[in-house]
Amino acid sequence: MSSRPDTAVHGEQLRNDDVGIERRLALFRLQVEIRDCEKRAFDLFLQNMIKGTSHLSIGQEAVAAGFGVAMQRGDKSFCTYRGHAHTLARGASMEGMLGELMLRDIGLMRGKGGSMHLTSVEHGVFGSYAIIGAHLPIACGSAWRAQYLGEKDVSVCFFGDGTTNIGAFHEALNFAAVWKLPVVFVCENNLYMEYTPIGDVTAVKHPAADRAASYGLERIVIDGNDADVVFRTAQAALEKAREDGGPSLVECLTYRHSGHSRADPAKYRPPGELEEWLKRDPIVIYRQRLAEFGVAEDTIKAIEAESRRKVEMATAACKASPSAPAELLATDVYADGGWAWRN
Amino acid sequence: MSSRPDTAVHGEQLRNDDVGIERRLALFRLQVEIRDCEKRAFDLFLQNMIKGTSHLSIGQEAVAAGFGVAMQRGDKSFCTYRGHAHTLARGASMEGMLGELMLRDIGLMRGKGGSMHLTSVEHGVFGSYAIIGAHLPIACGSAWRAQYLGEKDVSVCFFGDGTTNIGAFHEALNFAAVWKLPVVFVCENNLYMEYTPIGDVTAVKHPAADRAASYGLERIVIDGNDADVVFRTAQAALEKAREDGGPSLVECLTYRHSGHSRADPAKYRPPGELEEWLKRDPIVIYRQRLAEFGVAEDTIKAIEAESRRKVEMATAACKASPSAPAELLATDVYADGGWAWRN
Amino acid sequence: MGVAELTYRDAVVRAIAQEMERDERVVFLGEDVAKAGGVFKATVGLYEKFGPLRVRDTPISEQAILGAAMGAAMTGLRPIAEIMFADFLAVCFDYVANEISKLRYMSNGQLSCPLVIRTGNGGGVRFGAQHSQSVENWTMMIPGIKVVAPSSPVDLIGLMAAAVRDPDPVIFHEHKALYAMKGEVPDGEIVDTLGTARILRAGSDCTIAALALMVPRTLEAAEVLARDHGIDVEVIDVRSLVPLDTQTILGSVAKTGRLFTVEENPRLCGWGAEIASIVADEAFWDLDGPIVRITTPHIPLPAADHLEDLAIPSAERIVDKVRRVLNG
Amino acid sequence: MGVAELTYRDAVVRAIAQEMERDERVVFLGEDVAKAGGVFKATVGLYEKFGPLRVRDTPISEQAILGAAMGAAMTGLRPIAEIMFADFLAVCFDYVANEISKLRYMSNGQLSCPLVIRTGNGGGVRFGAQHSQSVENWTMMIPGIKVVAPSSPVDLIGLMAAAVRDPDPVIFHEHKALYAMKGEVPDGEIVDTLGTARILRAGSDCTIAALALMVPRTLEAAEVLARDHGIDVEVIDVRSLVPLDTQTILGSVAKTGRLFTVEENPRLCGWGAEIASIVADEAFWDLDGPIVRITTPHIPLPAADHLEDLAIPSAERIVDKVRRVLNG
Ligand SMILES: Cc1ncc(C[n+]2csc(CCOP(=O)(O)OP(=O)(O)O)c2C)c(N)n1
Ligand SMILES: Cc1ncc(C[n+]2csc(CCOP(=O)(O)OP(=O)(O)O)c2C)c(N)n1
Ligand SMILES: [Mg+2]
Ligand SMILES: [Mg+2]
Repeated sequence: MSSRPDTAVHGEQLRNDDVGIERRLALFRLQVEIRDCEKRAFDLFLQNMIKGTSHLSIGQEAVAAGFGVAMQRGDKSFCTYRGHAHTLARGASMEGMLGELMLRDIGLMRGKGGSMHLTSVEHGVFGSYAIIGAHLPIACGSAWRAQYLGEKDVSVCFFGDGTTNIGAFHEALNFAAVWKLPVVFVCENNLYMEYTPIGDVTAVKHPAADRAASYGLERIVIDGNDADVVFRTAQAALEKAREDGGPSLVECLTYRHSGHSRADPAKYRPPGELEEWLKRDPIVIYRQRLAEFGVAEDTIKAIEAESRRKVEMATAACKASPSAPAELLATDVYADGGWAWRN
Repeated sequence: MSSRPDTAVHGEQLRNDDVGIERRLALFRLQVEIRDCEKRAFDLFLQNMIKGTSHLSIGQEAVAAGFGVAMQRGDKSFCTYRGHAHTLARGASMEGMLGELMLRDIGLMRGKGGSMHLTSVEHGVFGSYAIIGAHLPIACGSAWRAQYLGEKDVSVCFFGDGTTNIGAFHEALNFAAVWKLPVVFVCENNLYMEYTPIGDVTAVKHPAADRAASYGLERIVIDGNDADVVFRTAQAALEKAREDGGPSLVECLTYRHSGHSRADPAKYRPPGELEEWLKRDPIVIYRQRLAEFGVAEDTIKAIEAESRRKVEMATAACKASPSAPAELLATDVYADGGWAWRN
Repeated sequence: MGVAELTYRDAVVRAIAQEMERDERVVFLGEDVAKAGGVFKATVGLYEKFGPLRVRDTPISEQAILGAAMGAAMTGLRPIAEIMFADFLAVCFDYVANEISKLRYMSNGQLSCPLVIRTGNGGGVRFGAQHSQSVENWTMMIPGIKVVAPSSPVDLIGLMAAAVRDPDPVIFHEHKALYAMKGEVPDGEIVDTLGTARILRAGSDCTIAALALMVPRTLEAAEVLARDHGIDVEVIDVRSLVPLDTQTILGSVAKTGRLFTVEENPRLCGWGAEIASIVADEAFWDLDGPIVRITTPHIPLPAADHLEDLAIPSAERIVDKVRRVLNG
Repeated sequence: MGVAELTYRDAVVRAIAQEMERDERVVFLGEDVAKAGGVFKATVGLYEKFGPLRVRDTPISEQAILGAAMGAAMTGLRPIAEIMFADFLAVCFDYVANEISKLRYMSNGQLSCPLVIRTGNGGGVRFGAQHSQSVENWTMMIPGIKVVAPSSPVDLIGLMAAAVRDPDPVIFHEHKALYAMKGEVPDGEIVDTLGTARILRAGSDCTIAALALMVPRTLEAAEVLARDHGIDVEVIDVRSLVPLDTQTILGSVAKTGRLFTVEENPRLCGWGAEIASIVADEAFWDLDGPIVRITTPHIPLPAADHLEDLAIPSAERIVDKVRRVLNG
């Protein structure tokens, strides 16, 4: 979000709407950076430089970007194993993210956590959780702390459509509503749990929104592929939470272009489905939007080039990074820094 | 349900409505018997003849009776720790129930399970469960078996208002709806979890019914103190389930006259609340109903006397029963009858 | 400084109050804990004293309780969460086993989780199989948490204070059958140390390690063994399973040459097995004979009083076993 | 009768198919298990073969999965339920610890619960702390269930068949790092016996008890110990934790005089501790020296490959430890 473009050149074509050009460029930049990073992660798989698993957000960038731009410093993100995008969206470095996927010393947790547990407290990313639903109650706790201490930050919790069918979802939503907590629950409905269509295993059409009423909450379903729409919704929900208006549950309709995880070729999709969604690629949509709003092609290209450059640099840094030293195995089990469970 | 009264004498006063006189008498008899048994259980506490805990249903008899009469042989009940009423309502003997509370050899499980786990498979009572919410998924499994084998029984699962806030509730309801299982979920909303008013901890007014839509189910709230209303609702839900129409969720409004459990004097109630509900005592209501329908006072009194007699006999039998032999400690951990985990 | 006689139940209130007075960040949540003072009446008065923002009733949502405690702890509070019966740890076990305990490690030390989970553990109260379990081992086996189980009112206060002040998550097992137990407690602030066992009775013939309700029973057995059988028992109250004070145990075994453990948890993979395996490895050459575990058999607990009494180790059973093992 | 080479993964399909063909009451449910064939591709083809009524995809609702399996089992079916990763047993642990395991006892034998919970256990695949745990001890410590963990394709089929036919609930730990392992499997029906350990290598100097992934590693270590260090190891594949074949273990220790256990679960209260405590009690006089447990340290598992490899016992670590202990 550093290099502000020269907006003057675009003249009157720039509408000074509620989003505004600066945030629009930030939204675009974030989406491009996330996409480039995720594509790089995919390449690194193929080169066998990423071990374990990994879950890409290609196609879902608008959600992470929309919330990332709307959130303020101090706001806290609680993510899932599909959390690369959300971690980057709060400002964590590409090498921290990719380095963790590569399980190198340069990674956000020096390879100790791995791709499913990205954490960057300095950027407000309070962990990524890999047991479905677990982080919804945890986000409630963070919000409770803010409420109790009178701190004005909001806790934002991202999860998928499949997550709405596990018990912790229900407990967290009711708890947050009863305690009127400053937390925003963001369901990224990408139509699938792992390989099973969400409709096959869910009693309602909109797995999150159609359940909002169970917790006395407003029904909110939005186009999750339009970063402006996400941004506006995010801003409203965050503001409501900050002003003691309690929690929100936002369902963002989106789609992942790749498989669930590294191992998944996504053969279970009906023919044509991906193609339809590719037409609604959030980055294509947003690139066009910028053009409509009069942003020059050069400006756009500069952002794209800068993103690619950053990814290259990050990749190089990661490849150059060693593994963490063996001693790390035994650190930070307990707060004294060590692992001793006995004297 | 044995001694059928001479209905002829009541002449034309008897309306031949959908419930019918025979079932009306059964509904009354069951409620009276449950009440008398529960009162006896209370007396036995005071005499220190019941150890451990115990949870009475005084005030809630109409729910157990309404479902008990509507259910058919082969239908399966899944109850909670507050399950004395539901166990009797399926035909289990008073001495089996009271004997288990007294932890005697005559008890349904010979004292091994205790008051919170009443089970009488021969009467279709497939267990009483004391971990909140656990039996909702279990009832789904029983219903799944019926569906798979083409058996026409329905599984009925009873639980309280407080239970609607735990994760297993949510998982079970969604699961039952998606698999279209022949199961009926019956929420007895008695306004309190243990000592905390349900409204203090629940995001909606009707903890069960206001959540039915989350599972694509109809919103059903009924007067749980009117056995006729319960019976009619039960019958409809059972029929729907039997005809492959899937699950129902029924919220019965009712009230427990005593504390949550033996230890609870229920001081947390606002003054006057109990008194208001006593006016709507299900047995008083139903006694009046019978009179309105022309049942002679003598017939009613005979039922009441017979119930008292049965409770006396059951109490005597329980008091005469020894404890189970010590060998029982080591039986039925595994299906070979024993407890050996090693050779 | 004076001394008062307090029940184990009252000790809970006193311990929590002591810590809440000291530190504004200490908050307390659970089912029926606030307005009603808890189902065991162990938290009576806290709501009145510290108000509705610090002492909070929750829905029946154990996952939300522990999840919320975790989220609050990792962002700056010092929550105490009640799980009413220890058996219910099973409905929120993900938080114990996968979340709270692993947070610091997975985040490479970026996040801490200083919280206390207090829970009513153990049997003897005729509550049946789902409300009577001793589940110390469910928690001891999980890396990343600490586990404590006091056997007296004064230990309860001191260990609770230590647990609340500890930067790591602590599972605090209160024994339901001890709530009515009385003990002397000095006035003023009490703070103990996690990870310390205590030798409650010195002896030379054998060591018995016990925990919680098994401690008074073992002490009683030790008196009988000394009086009637000439066996001089050293009794260790283990107190803290993690960290485990192995030095005290190994030191005692070095002296007595024999080890017994008395466990309320069902047999398989109990804490006694862990201690036995440590001793069988590190103090093998000190041993004069077999290590013997006295445990609840590996069965669910029956509700009936006489059956439950047969199941859980009693002073008589301890006497009988030790006598037969040592005197052949 | 012929013999085929099968992977451990293929053995799962074959085992389940064998049992589903035999008994109409056998049904199978889990997340992504049907149409997609499972995330480990271990159930590919079952849906096509047995149809949508017998092989069913579920929502992400582990409590509903185990609850439904239980309800079906107690009313007449023989369900096999998949919990994708063993770590997820924590989100449905109530069913393992309090419901399925206690049903028969609490009902005084009125109800049975014949079901199998199969789950992907263990590490070595760089999935990090919440997807790599070895949780045999979570299940072994619960009375009322049986616990099995095969180390080869043929054992997997035979033990799965035995588990499905068993009238008690069985937790069936499949090891994720073994799915690609190949082994010879005879044609035709295969049925094994629960509660039987197997001596895979006879030896005279010491006994090593191992389970699942630790079995091939121990066998490898035994070869090195024999070749390079003149130590003749008897290797026992424990196979079944409950029922536990203590006779095979005690018999072996009576012969060798020394016992090691090799566990993948983190140290505290592992199955090795249980076995060590049995031996330290019942075979004390047979022992020629300390019982030594080789375990994953008591830590959450790191994701990084080199760190994970350091954590989980390797053949080298086994060799090193046994050599140092026995040769001083
Ligand atoms: C409790 C639990 N059950 C199952 C899994 C395995 N699992 C990982 S991701 C996933 C699908 C989640 O779907 P959704 O919530 O829609 O998120 P998405 O992956 O689509 O972003 C499943 C079942 C898990 N991690 N935790
Ligand atoms: C998982 C779990 N949490 C807490 C409890 C303790 N408990 C027993 S009964 C009860 C209240 C249940 O309220 P409700 O569902 O309304 O049923 P009611 O007792 O009113 O019939 C609670 C919290 C429990 N048994 N299980
Ligand atoms: Mg999804
Ligand atoms: Mg209630």
